[in-house]
Amino acid sequence: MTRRKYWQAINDALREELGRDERVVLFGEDVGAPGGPFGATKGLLSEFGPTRVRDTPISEAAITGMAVGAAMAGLRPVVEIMFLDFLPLALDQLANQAAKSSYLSMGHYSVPLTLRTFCGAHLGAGPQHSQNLEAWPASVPGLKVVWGSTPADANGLLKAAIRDPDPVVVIESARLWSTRGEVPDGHVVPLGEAVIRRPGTDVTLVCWGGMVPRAEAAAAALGAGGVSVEVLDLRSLLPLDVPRILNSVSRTGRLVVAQDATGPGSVGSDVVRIVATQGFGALRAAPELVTPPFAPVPFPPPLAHAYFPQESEIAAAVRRVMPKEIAAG
Amino acid sequence: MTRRKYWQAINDALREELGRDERVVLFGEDVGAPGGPFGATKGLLSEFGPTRVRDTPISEAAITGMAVGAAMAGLRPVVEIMFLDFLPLALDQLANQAAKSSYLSMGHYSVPLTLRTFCGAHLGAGPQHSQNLEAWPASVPGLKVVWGSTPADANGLLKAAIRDPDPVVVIESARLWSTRGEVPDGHVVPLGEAVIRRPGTDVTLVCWGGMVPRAEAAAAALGAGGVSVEVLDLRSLLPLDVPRILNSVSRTGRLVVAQDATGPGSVGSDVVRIVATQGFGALRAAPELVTPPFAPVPFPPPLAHAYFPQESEIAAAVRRVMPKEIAAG
Amino acid sequence: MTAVRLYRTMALIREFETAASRLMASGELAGFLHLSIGQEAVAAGVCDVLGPADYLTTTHRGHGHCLAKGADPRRMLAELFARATGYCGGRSGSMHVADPALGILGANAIVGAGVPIALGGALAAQVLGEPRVAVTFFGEGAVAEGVIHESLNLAALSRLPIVFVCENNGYAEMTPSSTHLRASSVTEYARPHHIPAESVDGNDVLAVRDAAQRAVDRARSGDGPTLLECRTYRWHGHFEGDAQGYRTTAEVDLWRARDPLTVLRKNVDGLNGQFDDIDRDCADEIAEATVWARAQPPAALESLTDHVYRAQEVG
Amino acid sequence: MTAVRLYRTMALIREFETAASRLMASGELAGFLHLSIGQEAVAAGVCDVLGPADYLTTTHRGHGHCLAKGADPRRMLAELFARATGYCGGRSGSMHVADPALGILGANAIVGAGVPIALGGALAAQVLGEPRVAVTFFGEGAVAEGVIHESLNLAALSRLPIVFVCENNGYAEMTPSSTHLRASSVTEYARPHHIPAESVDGNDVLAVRDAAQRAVDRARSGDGPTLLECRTYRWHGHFEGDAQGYRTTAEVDLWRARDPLTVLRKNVDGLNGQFDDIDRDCADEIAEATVWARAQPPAALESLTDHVYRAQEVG
Ligand SMILES: Cc1ncc(C[n+]2csc(CCOP(=O)(O)OP(=O)(O)O)c2C)c(N)n1
Ligand SMILES: Cc1ncc(C[n+]2csc(CCOP(=O)(O)OP(=O)(O)O)c2C)c(N)n1
Ligand SMILES: [Mg+2]
Ligand SMILES: [Mg+2]
Repeated sequence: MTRRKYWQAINDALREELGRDERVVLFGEDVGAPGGPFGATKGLLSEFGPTRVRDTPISEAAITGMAVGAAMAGLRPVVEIMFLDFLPLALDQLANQAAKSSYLSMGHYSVPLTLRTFCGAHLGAGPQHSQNLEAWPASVPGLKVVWGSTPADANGLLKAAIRDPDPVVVIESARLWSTRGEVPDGHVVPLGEAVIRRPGTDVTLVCWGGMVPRAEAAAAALGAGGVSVEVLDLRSLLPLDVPRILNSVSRTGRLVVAQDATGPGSVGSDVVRIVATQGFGALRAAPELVTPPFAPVPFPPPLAHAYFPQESEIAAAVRRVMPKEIAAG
Repeated sequence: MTRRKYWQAINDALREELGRDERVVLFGEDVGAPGGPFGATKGLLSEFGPTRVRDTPISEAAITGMAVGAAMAGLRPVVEIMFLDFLPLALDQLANQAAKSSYLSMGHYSVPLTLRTFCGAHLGAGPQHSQNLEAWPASVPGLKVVWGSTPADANGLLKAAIRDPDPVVVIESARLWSTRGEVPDGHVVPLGEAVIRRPGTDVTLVCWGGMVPRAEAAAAALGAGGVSVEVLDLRSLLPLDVPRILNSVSRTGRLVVAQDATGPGSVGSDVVRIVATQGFGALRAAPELVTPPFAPVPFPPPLAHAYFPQESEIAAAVRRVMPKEIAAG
Repeated sequence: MTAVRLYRTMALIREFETAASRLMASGELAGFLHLSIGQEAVAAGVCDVLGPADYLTTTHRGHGHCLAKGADPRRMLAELFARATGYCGGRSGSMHVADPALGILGANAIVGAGVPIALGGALAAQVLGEPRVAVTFFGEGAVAEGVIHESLNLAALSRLPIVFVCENNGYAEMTPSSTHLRASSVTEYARPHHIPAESVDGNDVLAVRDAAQRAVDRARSGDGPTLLECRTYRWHGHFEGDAQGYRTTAEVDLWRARDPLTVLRKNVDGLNGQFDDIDRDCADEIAEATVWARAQPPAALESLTDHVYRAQEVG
Repeated sequence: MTAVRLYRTMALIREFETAASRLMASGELAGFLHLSIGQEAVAAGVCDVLGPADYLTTTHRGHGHCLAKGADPRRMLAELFARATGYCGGRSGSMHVADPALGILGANAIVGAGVPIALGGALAAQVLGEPRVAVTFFGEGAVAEGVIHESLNLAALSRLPIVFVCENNGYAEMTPSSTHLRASSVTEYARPHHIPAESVDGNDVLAVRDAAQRAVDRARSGDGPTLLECRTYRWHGHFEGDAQGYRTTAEVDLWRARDPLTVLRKNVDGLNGQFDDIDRDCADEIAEATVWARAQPPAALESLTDHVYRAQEVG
């Protein structure tokens, strides 16, 4: 058990995997000598050498394609796409190639690649560096998508991703980059498992990634006011942990999903849809999806703050799904 | 009023727009001399000349980017991306550029481009030529997305798209390519309006594009069995016609969405989510989303047939949302 | 003997694709079928200098490359027939043949997409210190896709053991190369990356083989990538059923007169008897393969969702 | 007089960015700030031969290009300050300045993405028969993006009136060019497309201007695209705050000694007095602009969702 920052926990995970499996290779823009655009690959080039840790040109499509082929040929490549906003440039290779290779070859090939990418929301870097595009990879059969909200999960999910036989997109949060937490030794978080961050009985509040601290804060504030909110951190966006989602709602009867992505085509939309179709009988009120407005992300911090759902907005949504007398309490 | 095939109605629309507005230009792979990979641009090069109708190299990103710039500079470009499956290659230009230019420039620019693309589902062309990726553009603030299910709508939506000041993705269906229908003269279908294909009182069945004929067939069969199904053809996937969706469900109390896309991150997921959050009170049963299994599209026609939801599967979903006694009827 | 082996490969491809064309015309096959008849010398010449451990990626027009790499025509035909014993269980069809045993990382229906995937094979060989090379086939139309230039750059920078083989057949679908590219030779695109490049007569299998040998040797000895342009022509349409309004029969006839099989016959002496035997053998082999493939069980409906994931835990 | 005008443009950019750097350091600005201090001769030299009707796209490092194209430093600073009177209402920040009145189609935070957009400007000019040209600025790191090669190809095929200007400053973020590109000059990438290309000293504004004049003349007279490589250097880090562990101060000093403003002073005689006046004027202008911009009303919260669509009908 060590206390680590979020980015250090990522660095630890990469070091551990490079050390334990020589098929693991790392490449991407600035990941070598500079130690990563944000420090996550610090020290790895000097420790593991230029054959296994490589700086690449700014060629998102080709480096992702190279990772696909390398994975098919027996390596365990970890490729970095600097910002989630640049994923479209890699999406043909990710969605049409990596995701389909096992299916197309009737299982003769698998593609154990890991694609790390960084969600810049809340950095103030503007509309092309702040998007929450997690639903695009999370809608593709053949991919897996995870997003840790704590140093421990960032560490444990990344290791699980690298060890997984399928292509996994691992999203990391600018918002959480310097947050601290305990990381157990040898920690591995199985893909596909949500976790209850805070148990509760009145409302299920689903969240993930950079949103989790705000959801927890909202839940804490509501708890002080007598509303018991269960905070469910999805961690895995594909596959979704449908049993844990339904189980929670079956106990609370109420659902709020809070996300930094806009509504259409989002993971939150799926969560609401899954509960509406498979857990309808348990629902005692209309579910709520809390999202930014349907617009690009503005650059100025005050506008970005207004854009992304904050604690108060989440709490208000929770109150709306509660019966009037309790919500007021 | 003329009887036209679906693809002819598209050809008519392009000819009409090239004729009425000299800012309209057409480009894409094989759209010039060959008259389009599937015939939709037949005759247009000889009629309007090589300045306005151009064959381009196989460069989805650059031709889309060129369309963005041309639109900002005063043209009304209509660019073709041959298959919807190739959209990822154009997605940075579409989602990060075209969609954001108006917002980023505080409205100083607009991007009146039209991107036509072809959904190959049901052609038997395999997993990289058969995907229903409409939700990707339909989740981007700043874009509009439409998909006509009849020759008249294919014609009228395309003209509306070309005349619209914003970037519009127009999807066309392989499945419907040779279907026939009446196209009224001077027909224009406003973007954002769903249409009731068949009125009904028991269940709202939402569908779009290539799915519409199967939904109509299911509704007809159910109608014969005493279940009155309202078939709502969305036509516009972004913006969604939320008022018409809610209005229909408020009358029927029951919702089934049928689509050829897989479930996660899909337009159908959004429709269910919107009804669950905004029309919860009207719902008398759990809604259903009918989709293919969560897998790539197989090539063999019998497997593709099993993969895509067919009439019987849709009808079964409708029966499931009906009270037992009526459904059995 | 090399010439005999090369002839055999070309004849087998010719028979295979001629059979496929007939089967498509008679309605026995579904989907799109892109044939490389007329281009056989490229596949045969290049793959002749490869071993089963070497990696290969190809395109929508990839039957020849796979066969030349050693693929079993029976299982390939079974795949076209959508039969369960095809290379991909009959589920993927003509454009996605893949086989780890032969290093075939896959044919591909996305123009240009196989190129960076081949880089990955080359990278694996380099990292693991294996003496493998990767070869990627693509058409001249694909040169307009940015990812190919990204891949040339990456390969050059990392000195990857890879050979880029461009089959320049003059057309991308219904549009001639002059509409797609300004360069008079695809080799020009290798120059800025300082990648050695050669343009060869793609209908002369011996010339192709020689150039490929030089390129593969270079790759295998750690000297990095090479680009080969093979100038050739497809006799059939872009796909079976293509009306081909974009070219004249005179043009096609010119190239038919330069049939790569005939060219080889002319270039080597005294083997016509053997070649005739090979023609017959291949015809027989494909005829039998067709009968076999047709009789195989169809792709199983129950396989519809198999292998979406290696770890089948996602619903 | 040309030299004076060029000096003025460079001095204004220098002052603007020096002020921006200070404002960022003092915490008055948010977001990422990428400065082109040391590269001013490229912006000044190229834009000097353009008119307001000509199109321009640029990158994350685009302040200089916009100012040289005629942008108002006050409204640019207001944009950096996130003020409502900035070029984009303060909502977009440093990386997205755009202005139809000046043909600025936009700066861009996606590497390479502005290049095909400039093609569109050139296409519009060609289709509408207008005598405009388009200029697109990009870094040498962007040359690794496939879309640039696609764009060169398209421009060459359609003989578009466009000038591709590569600012080769030796680094892409923290990685030196040698890691990104094998070519010794970016001009090499133009050759396969048969696009005329020139490499110039990017710190010599007169040399840049001459080369740009030739390129723009070519474009304007219908002779198609040109690529210019301008070799230069950025004095500051990739972004303000960059620790710059990837280079030595000796290297930076070498380039500081080749300050484009000093180079121009040396290349022309007897203007030092005027240049000194310009330095003072620009310092004053930017000081005033800073005061003005700082005092502007902030980007309005109510503007949060304005202009997502031209037709504001989507919810
Ligand atoms: C990304 C992408 N764009 C377009 C297509 C449609 N398409 C299939 S084959 C082809 C032409 C390819 O030409 P070339 O590379 O010369 O190969 P050839 O068919 O001549 O062998 C096109 C445009 C595609 N499959 N993928
Ligand atoms: C598609 C994309 N990939 C990566 C980045 C991150 N990034 C921003 S600037 C930059 C380096 C660009 O280098 P260069 O083109 O030489 O321009 P310079 O910064 O030197 O002016 C990178 C990699 C980005 N913004 N967009
Ligand atoms: Mg070709
Ligand atoms: Mg640079």
